Amino acid sequence: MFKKVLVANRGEIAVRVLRACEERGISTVAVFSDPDRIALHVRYAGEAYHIGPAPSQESYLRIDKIIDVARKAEVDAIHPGYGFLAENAEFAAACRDAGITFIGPSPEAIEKMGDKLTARRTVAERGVPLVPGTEKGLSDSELKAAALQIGFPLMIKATAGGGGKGMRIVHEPEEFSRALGAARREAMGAFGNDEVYLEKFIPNARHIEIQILADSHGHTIHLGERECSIQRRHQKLIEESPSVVVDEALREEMGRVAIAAAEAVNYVNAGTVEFLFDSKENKYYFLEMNTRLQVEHPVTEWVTGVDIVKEQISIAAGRRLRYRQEDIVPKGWAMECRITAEDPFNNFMPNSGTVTYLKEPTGPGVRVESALYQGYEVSLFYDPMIAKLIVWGETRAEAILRMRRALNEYRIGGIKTSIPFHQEIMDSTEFIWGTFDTGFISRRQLVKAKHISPEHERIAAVVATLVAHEEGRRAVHIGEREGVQRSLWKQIGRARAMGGRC
Amino acid sequence: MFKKVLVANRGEIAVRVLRACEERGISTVAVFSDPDRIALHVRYAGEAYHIGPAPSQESYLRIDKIIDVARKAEVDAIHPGYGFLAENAEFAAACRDAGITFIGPSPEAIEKMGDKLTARRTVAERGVPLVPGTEKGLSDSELKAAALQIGFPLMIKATAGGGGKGMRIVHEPEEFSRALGAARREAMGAFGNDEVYLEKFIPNARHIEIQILADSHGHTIHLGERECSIQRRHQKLIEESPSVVVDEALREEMGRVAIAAAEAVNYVNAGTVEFLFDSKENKYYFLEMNTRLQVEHPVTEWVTGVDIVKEQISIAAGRRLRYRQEDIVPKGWAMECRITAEDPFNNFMPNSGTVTYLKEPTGPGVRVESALYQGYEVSLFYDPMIAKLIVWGETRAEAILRMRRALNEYRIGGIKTSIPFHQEIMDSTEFIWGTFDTGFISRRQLVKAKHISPEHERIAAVVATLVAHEEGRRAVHIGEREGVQRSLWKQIGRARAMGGRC
Amino acid sequence: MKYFATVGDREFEIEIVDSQVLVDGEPVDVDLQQSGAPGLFSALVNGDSYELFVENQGGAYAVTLRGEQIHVAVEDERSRRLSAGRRGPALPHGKLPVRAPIPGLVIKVLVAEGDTVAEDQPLVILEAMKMENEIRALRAGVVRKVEVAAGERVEQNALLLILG
Amino acid sequence: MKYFATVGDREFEIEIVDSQVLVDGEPVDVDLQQSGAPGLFSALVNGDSYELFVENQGGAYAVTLRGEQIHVAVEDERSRRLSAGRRGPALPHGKLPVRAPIPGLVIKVLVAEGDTVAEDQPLVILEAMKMENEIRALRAGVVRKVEVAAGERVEQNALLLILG
Repeated sequence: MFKKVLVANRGEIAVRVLRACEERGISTVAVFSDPDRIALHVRYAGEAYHIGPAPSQESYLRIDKIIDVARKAEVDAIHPGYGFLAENAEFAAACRDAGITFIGPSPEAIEKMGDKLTARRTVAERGVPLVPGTEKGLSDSELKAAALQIGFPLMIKATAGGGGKGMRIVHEPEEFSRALGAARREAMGAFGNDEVYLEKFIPNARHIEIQILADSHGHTIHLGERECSIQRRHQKLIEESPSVVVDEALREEMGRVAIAAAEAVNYVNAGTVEFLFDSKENKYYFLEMNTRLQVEHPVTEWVTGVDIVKEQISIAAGRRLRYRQEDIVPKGWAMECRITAEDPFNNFMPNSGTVTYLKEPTGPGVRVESALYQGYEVSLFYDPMIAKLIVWGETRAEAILRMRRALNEYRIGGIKTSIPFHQEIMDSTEFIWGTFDTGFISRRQLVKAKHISPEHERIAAVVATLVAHEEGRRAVHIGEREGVQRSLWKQIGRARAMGGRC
Repeated sequence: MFKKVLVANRGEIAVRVLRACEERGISTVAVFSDPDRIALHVRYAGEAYHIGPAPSQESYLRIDKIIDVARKAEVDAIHPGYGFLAENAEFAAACRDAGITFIGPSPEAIEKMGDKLTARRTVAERGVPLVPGTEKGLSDSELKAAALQIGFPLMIKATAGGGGKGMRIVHEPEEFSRALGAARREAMGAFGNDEVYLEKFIPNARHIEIQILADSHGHTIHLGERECSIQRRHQKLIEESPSVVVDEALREEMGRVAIAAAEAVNYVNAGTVEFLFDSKENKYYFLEMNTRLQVEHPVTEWVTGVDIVKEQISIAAGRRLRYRQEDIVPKGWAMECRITAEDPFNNFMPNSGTVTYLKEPTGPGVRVESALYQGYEVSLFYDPMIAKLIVWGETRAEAILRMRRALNEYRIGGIKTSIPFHQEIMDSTEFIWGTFDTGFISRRQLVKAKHISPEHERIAAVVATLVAHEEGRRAVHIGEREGVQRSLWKQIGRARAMGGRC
Repeated sequence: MKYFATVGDREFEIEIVDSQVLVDGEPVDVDLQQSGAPGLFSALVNGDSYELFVENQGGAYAVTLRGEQIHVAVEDERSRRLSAGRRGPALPHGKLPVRAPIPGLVIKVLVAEGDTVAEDQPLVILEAMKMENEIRALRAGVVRKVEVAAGERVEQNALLLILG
Repeated sequence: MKYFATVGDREFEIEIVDSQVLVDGEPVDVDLQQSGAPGLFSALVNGDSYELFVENQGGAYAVTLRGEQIHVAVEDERSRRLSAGRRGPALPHGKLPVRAPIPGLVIKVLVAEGDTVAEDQPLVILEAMKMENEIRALRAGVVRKVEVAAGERVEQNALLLILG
């Protein structure tokens, strides 16, 4: 087993990996950028080294600096977390060249799965179903012919694309030529490359993914599915395991297919095979494979009892998987809400600021993965996701009720977060019934419209006025400031409140 | 199901029960004494009412006041938690008389199990094994004859006793008469009653208990055992489930016996049957039955997946158990440390004070049950237990490693706690090997003797000096106070630290 | 002392006299206690228990209770009289500066000076951290002045335009 | 400025000059940062990372790191010189008042004036919240004065006896 591991990441995932190392008795090394000097991952690690200024390009993405720290601190292995260098084949290769184990797949597997069309071709050979579509590099007339074969609605996608740019949904054959022209122009403008390809558009699709684990001895198993259809602008917001639309037989089948996809690239490590799921037809199509730990791995951990990060470390150290497929028996229901520093009342505007107060939920069935602390400064340099709230329940209903309870308990002062948004989702009948798809969020009304009870308005008015009253008094008698700590309005109504009803 | 439940308790257990109610959609009512006005259970509840001053006798033990609040707030049911009125038959009867459901067993069951000798007699009729011993009320000569029959070592116990008073261990027949006289005098002095009885003394005994659930439709099941041998002065400190000394067959047998004990008093509710376990002989003896929720219930919840508090509520509402015995399949290993406001470096002296900083551990496999918050004032009026830290692991080894990790993360500023004590236990080979018994703690060296690494001493010296240096400067330049927030020593050695190793 | 608290379009008249609180003339039993952290309060109102988080956002208070966030503008009698002398309630009339909530690049200015805008209408598109963010109008009004143009980099809190 | 930091029977001479820290004459790379809460610090010492909790317990600092609690007495050069002029190192000599850590009932006083006591020897048994607590000697010494008797109720911090 490794003696010392460097975690090439920040935030909640760095802390998550450090914890796994500590629980395995492995020494740890953190790296940090300027604003992260007192970040939890720095305080949590056994050693910590500065690698540059705030922008990721100059710190967390600097392969040379990270390898340099790894060499000097004499680590055996590097865990990349997710994001940053986690799916960077060059980084995996640099680790290999430096004689340091990369806790992840081979550079070759990363590369093959990183290129979407190569990935499609590779898994298709193993019988993994793909969304009907074309290869890249076809001419306009070839595309037109292919379009008629695929059928409508379909999507035109830029080969070099990403983030929805150069993407067009076409509903009728008549629209096709005009849309193709527009997509090519947009792609050229955005990426300097007008190559496009076609894909069948599946309305009301769900996003279902299969977690797999593969060791270096040729054993690959799956840990069941996760449902990640609650997305906003292609960003997952809420994930759960299992999914309401996957039964025992389908799980077994999709699991087998996911294993085949992983084996197609001789995959070793934890990985995720993402599928588009057409719930009308009960059909699934390969989307892509993520060759790394996922943000939402905790929901799978909770229902299966498998610690995926520890298993990654074990696999990288050359150990055999501790599980056979038949050992994996999911129990209950797990759900995750991603808490972001975004203002749901203001179009999810990312916001910065200092966390003035923090009280995380706890109690039965609640897990928090977070990098927050009182005094934490939310930086716009990094991803706005600041914490994950995960719950487990015996049933989906209990998980939802518990998530509501936990969201109600969560107190983050000083910054705006997505918590109110999650509360609204947990209250929505569409979510509770499980009849949603990836278009769920975009179809919803603004959170702004949320109904506030008149009684709560009255109470808020009274409390705000009492606070204003006290602030006014403090502004005048500045000398009293020290003494007013916690019994500001001890007298006000106190005798009445006590005498009143009991 | 109930619409509104009153929780007649305080601290972490009140919060635990309130959470269960919230997750079942039940409105909640809290009661509080003077110092508990801003306690978490008050802030957590839907309604909260004052019931008296700090001493429990004048607040949390006042049956009349609590019933009064329950009536005025129009609750359907009362949950007593543990401690206070949880095993008070009079309170259970008062609830019944007021037409309010008591979430617990009948007053008759509480009474029968409350009197130790009645309890022994009642369960013995069902074939539950007892520690060999005598009835109460025997004369000196009868006791002497019985002593020879029971064999040595044996214990003389005061009928009215408790807390170790009037208790004597006798190792040889020759010592018996003198010890009997001493025990009678001590019992008379302490309780005004010199009645005693005898019990066989079992050296190196372990404390093993079985959790049971019984509904009002005649179904009783058990949820396996808990090992609670880590005790100090008869107070449990660390509990786990399962126990290293209980195998499948023994679990099944002890479970059956515990169910028989519960059925002997027509028990309805969650309950715990405690056994003394002689690991040399592999024999177990009935100790007593606790007719309430236990402090350590979370370890059973985690390995079985059953929410015991929700099940209590369900049972009290007349519902059938949702489980058959065969549904209960424990998975993994759970462990609990009771965090108390006691100074382990100073003979476990209870201490009061204000919590100035709080950061609870979280992450995979960690659950905290706590009533703490920043600003919490530890009151000497109540039990020094302020929080419980519970972990789960796939194996006992993983649970211990995770507990170490979680204890390391726990930050409670401003008061002294038992955390360092728990850290020491988690490091002890005897605990790790599982070869302990209830005498484990009393045989151990003082925590004081703990070895501190010379390197850590040096670092502590440097840091304390830098803090003193800064405090001295602040005393002089008082005007700078506002600005010195978090970058006190930014310059000191900063350039070097960065340039040094990476 | 008498105060006027405004929530949306509801107004409450709240009087605090010694240890009594009157809301629109009616006495309310309220026991408000700070709970160990700045801005965190426990309120018992006729037996109902609330934990509230109160943040002074300059002029208005953001009050969070039971998962709801409620904005309350509080004015005392004296300043009410002063502002009434000028032009009625202070909020939401008058000039409203629209500022950049985050530093970023102005992608597009969607309105011009003199335009009438509706509440919630997008005014400026600001790119920050690779995401496009719409800056919308907090209330209806007329665009008095536009301070930025497309392609400009702005700091946090930079003035984008003024609504009147 | 020069300081003397004492941990148990070890003494460190620590000099702070501008941005340099010397421990017993050797320079140490230390980057100490407050971490969002009073008393909570992050220290990087030659690359090793520590989170420390530092509490000023009047005269000495209780430093908690990696599960260990270490007591450090810090004296600066000037006060060291002053106390040396009197009677050698200030601690642990001199009179030591023994106080009640909790309010309670004195059950038994185990020593009398003039008794010589060893470190850790029980001095007084105090009952608080139904538990008997032994108050022990922090160090060896002679009992100079006994201030309480069995049966007496004492407040928190009440003087029980004086060791010399």
